[in-house]
Amino acid sequence: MTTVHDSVDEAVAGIEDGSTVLVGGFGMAGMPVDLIDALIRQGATDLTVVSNNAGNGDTGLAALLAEGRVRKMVCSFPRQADSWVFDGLYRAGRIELEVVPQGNLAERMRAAGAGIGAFFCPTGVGTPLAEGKETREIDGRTYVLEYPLRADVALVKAHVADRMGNLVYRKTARNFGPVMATAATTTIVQVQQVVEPGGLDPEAVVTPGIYVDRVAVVPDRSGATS
Amino acid sequence: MTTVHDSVDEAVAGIEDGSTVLVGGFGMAGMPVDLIDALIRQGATDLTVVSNNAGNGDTGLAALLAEGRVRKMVCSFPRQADSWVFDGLYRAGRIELEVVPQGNLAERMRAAGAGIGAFFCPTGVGTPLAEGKETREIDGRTYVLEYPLRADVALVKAHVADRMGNLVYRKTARNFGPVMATAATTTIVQVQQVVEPGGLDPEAVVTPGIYVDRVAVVPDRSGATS
Amino acid sequence: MTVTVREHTDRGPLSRDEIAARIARDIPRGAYVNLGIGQPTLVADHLGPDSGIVLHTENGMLGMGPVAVGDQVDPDLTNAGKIPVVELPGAAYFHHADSFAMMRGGHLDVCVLGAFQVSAGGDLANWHTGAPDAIPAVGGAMDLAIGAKQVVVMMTLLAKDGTPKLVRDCTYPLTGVGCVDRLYTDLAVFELGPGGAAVTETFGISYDELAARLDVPLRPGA
Amino acid sequence: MTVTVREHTDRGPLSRDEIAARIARDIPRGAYVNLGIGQPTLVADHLGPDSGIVLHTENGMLGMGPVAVGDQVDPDLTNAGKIPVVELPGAAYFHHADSFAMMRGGHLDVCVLGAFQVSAGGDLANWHTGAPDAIPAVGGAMDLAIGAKQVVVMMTLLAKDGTPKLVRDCTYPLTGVGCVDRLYTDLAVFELGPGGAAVTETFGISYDELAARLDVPLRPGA
Repeated sequence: MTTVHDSVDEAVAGIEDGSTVLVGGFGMAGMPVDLIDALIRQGATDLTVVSNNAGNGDTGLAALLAEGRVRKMVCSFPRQADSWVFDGLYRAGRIELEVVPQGNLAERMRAAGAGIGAFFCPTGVGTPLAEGKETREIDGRTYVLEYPLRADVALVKAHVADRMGNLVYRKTARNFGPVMATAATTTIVQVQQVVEPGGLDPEAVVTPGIYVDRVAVVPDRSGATS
Repeated sequence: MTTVHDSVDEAVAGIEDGSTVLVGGFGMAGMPVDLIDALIRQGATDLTVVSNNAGNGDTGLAALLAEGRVRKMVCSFPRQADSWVFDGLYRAGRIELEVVPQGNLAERMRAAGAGIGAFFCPTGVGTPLAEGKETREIDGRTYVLEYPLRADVALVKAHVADRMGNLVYRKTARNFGPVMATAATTTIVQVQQVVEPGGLDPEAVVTPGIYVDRVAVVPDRSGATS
Repeated sequence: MTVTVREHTDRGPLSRDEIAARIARDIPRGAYVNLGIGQPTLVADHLGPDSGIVLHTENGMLGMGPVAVGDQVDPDLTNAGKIPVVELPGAAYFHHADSFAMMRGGHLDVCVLGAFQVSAGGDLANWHTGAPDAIPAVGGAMDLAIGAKQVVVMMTLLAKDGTPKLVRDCTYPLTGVGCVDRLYTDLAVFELGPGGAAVTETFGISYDELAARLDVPLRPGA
Repeated sequence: MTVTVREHTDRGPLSRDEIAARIARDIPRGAYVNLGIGQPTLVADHLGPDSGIVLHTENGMLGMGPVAVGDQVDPDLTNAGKIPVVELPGAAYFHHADSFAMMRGGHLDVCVLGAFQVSAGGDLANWHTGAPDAIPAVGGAMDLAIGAKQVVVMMTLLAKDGTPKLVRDCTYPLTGVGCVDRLYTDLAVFELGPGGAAVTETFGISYDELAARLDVPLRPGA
């Protein structure tokens, strides 16, 4: 059952040290910055964070990294023009890194959510990222065996939720949110607005409420300051 | 590139004898009856048909079966109150049947569309439908290895298409359409209406046009007769 | 700790509708529930509108409402038994691969299924009688059996010929192995698992009478 | 059959923009195309609006338009390089698992990628220089490399130090094995495959001069 919370702090309560946390977003688009800020205040540490990138600039995920709260990053593309926080930690040997091809990252979380035990995948065959992994030829093509990527918590930014937890997103900010919501024990979502059941078109719901545990409303920042 | 056709007959042109054909629908909801009628006129035979059910009443898929054009049915639930056409053929030994758990049917087509070589699946372990299949224990749970289900042609019923082939569906008539569209070499869709690009909400598109080869407009029958 | 069976010997066995009500009572508020085709659909009649329980149908919907009547009937909106239903506020539609990912991924809290046979260890047989002339049809039964967090079976305890349908080992082809958590019947409620069958409640029969009727390892339940 | 290389020795090598234009010319009408980050994005400038070509971006969109300017900038709408773009009529959004299913399932007609090295057999190295202090980052490169129906690489033929980037065997870590179909460079266009590299066109250099510069099995292309 989805609960709607008055604050992001209430929404992130109870995240434990050592948790694996999925963090939505592709760069800053879809990054749940307010939930991450709340997680920084909440205090959980020794985290494994799964996210496409390893933080941009000094806010959001980068701020969590700067606080020294992340033991390991699992991501597809850590190195970016503005990933200086991660770069510094990595070069100082203060953070572990597992690089995963972006499609495997998405598909492994999808498998976790869908009950798939493992899958033979065409990506990365013959490359260093498949080294040591089981391979198999099927119908003349070689595949690598990949395993589900499950997590304790997912932090997701969506656009609008209804009180039942159904979600819609905005444009390419949708990215990893829907698949992360399926792969975590507890999915926590920030949205700009919560509407009553019936306020979203059932044909256009992207994440059904069954995948959503907690919702917190965060009004649009640009709106709040203008 | 998606082409829009004036008639269902034009849309099904070229389907070859011996093809594997995915047919959408769950019972009659989402069944592409007009495309099937066109396929009956078109003449392709010796078909393998993949569909959740094995025909209802005397129209749609049941009519194709009655014409003796289907060599084999792959489905999850052939036996229904109104599946007399299939039942008769099956009991007379005139049609092959492969029964597949419904979730495997969907996931195997999804795998075909997603480039997955095979997947370890929790459904059917220890049952007759997994007999002879490879199994593996992963993290303490037993899984069966299942393979993709690819096809030459998919016949799908959607609600509205735009000229680029983007599709939206109606309610539970969505069912197998979106996943079948990804698993076939040629996807042929009947819709009630075709709109210009921009006429569908990009956030609400269910099947992107990349999966759609041919679209034919079939006005709603109830509308046509009232 | 004293383990006691709630024995209701002051009444007869439960009717089908009473079994459904009994199941409904145990489903937690706000649960996501799938009701299999046939008898289990009766459970819906006993879920209060304020229970917050959300019904899933395998053909791609959460927030399924009751059977459609009159003008509500829409051929594009049916339940898993192909019967027209209505949509509740807060519903969501999704395609079949997403629907079964939801089922197989363990996201449904409860599913209620009918059965031909159930074993004391929780094996389920509900898709095929094994009769040589029967046309096999499995639908989503195997996916539901292994997918929901709690798998509940609703059936009469005895077949028409009086033989128990709760057995040591299923003789009908299996739907799933060790998957049934709870069994609700007209005569008793059982918790099933690797340790065998535990009886939590009886109706119109005492625990001892029940034990005498069944050929399975039985114990009083919590 | 006479095989001839179209040698354009009356001009200099292609500029980056001319390579992009040359690639654009070969993309069929109505194709679904992914342009990798960096140089390949230049190809978009040469796709006519009436080409019917639809651009895919890995972060969940078909129907991507040009880079956004002024009021068009929307932080929720970016390309794979995180640069704000606009949406064209007929666009569609989808999540990351669906986006990569599309890529890996072989539905894109063409993808255009940059490269550090390409082998004559079509191996691709474009994600990692292998330098010990480099932070590895692969993004969607490995998925694109094995997924699109036709994988095209755009690069200069020679590195800054003059060494060829078309090689017998890649020395940099691989992105994909035998995956590149065509290689467009400033000096020549190649078809790659198990049979080695075939030269179809040269710019500012003759076939023989080109062959002398490269240490790979080469043949004139069709």
